[in-house]
Amino acid sequence: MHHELTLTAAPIDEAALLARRTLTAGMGAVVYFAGVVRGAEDGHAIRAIEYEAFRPMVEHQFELIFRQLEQRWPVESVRLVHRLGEVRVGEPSLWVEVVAPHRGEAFAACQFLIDEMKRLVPIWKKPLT
Amino acid sequence: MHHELTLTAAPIDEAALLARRTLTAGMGAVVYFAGVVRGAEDGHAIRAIEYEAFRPMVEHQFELIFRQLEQRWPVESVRLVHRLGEVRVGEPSLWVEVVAPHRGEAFAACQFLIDEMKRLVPIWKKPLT
Amino acid sequence: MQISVHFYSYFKELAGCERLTVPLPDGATLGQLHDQICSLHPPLAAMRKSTLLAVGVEYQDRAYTLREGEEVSLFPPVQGG
Amino acid sequence: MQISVHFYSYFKELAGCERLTVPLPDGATLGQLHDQICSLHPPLAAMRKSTLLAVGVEYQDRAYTLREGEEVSLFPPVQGG
Repeated sequence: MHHELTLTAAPIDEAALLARRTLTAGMGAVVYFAGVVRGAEDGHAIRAIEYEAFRPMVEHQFELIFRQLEQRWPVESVRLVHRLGEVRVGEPSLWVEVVAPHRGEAFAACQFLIDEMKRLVPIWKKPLT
Repeated sequence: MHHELTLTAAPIDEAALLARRTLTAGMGAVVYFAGVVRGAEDGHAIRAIEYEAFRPMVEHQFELIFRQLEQRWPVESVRLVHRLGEVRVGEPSLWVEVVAPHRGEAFAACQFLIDEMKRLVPIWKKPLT
Repeated sequence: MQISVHFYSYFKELAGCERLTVPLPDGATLGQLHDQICSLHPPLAAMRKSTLLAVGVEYQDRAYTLREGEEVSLFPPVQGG
Repeated sequence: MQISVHFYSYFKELAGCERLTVPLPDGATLGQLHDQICSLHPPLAAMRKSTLLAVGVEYQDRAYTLREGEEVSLFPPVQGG
């Protein structure tokens, strides 16, 4: 399984990521998820979220999750981008792409990846008002 | 809920669709699905699939599905594009975008939409070798 | 009454036509129409179980009572996506 | 032995530092280190139940036996996405 992890302070360029998509002739399903910073956190208006990461552990934990994903579903490719630092309201902080033969496994793998990230990957957020 | 249905013989321009995305400050999740024509159908190599539709009924059945989706999840926007006519291997025949406050509802609504489409919307395919 | 019938997908090949008009007694049901079409076009009878029936743009079941001028569609399971 | 401890997210504010070095007897466990840190920094004791413990880049439980030179991290529940 091809996998690509990017942790970046720069805005996520979804169009550029899309343009770099590759899939072989057996792949029939691509699922994307974009997680966008909402304008309120716990009922209070915010202007941005600041993301902090323990980077070496983020990379290692994602490796472990990718390995599990690969064992459970016939996924050809996973790309994941997470922004760090300040992300303004309306901008994506997370972007995920999963390429698989069929849609059931693409959806399941994408949701597994995000659920496991939220459980295990050491990234934290701080709302900025 | 905003909804947009496009049935088209032209290739699906995912980058252009992405560029037209709109979401309000309460929306935190966007799920995309691209269904791509695979290189084989029932174990035989193909070069394309030809899609046929009973158009007025396609439009009506999608309307019914959109209405149900709206009743079940707080989705802000759904856009769906389905190609008709000949679609070559490796090209998307279906593109879906669902915008919602949280990822659980965005994933659920997107999968519901595709499942219901596959059950109710009168579109048929013919493999071309 | 006259009922106009449309076929889609490979049902066109099975019926040997895209469209036909069927004379029916007033009060006839969609099921009676389907039976009549199956006896006219035996290859469609073999697909009876998986046939989907619509009147206009709505799915209907066999008990539906047809009215003059309605358009009926017969087709195999749908395959969008 | 000396164990280096890192704090992340609001645990830095609760501890009043990003990093500290704790002297421990050989064979001490991660749980003993955690207890010692909690008694040094009471605001962290209040978060004891939800604290995540890692050695290097792996999560470990309180029974883990520490070795000289290992780096320990303490942090609150993660919130990526």
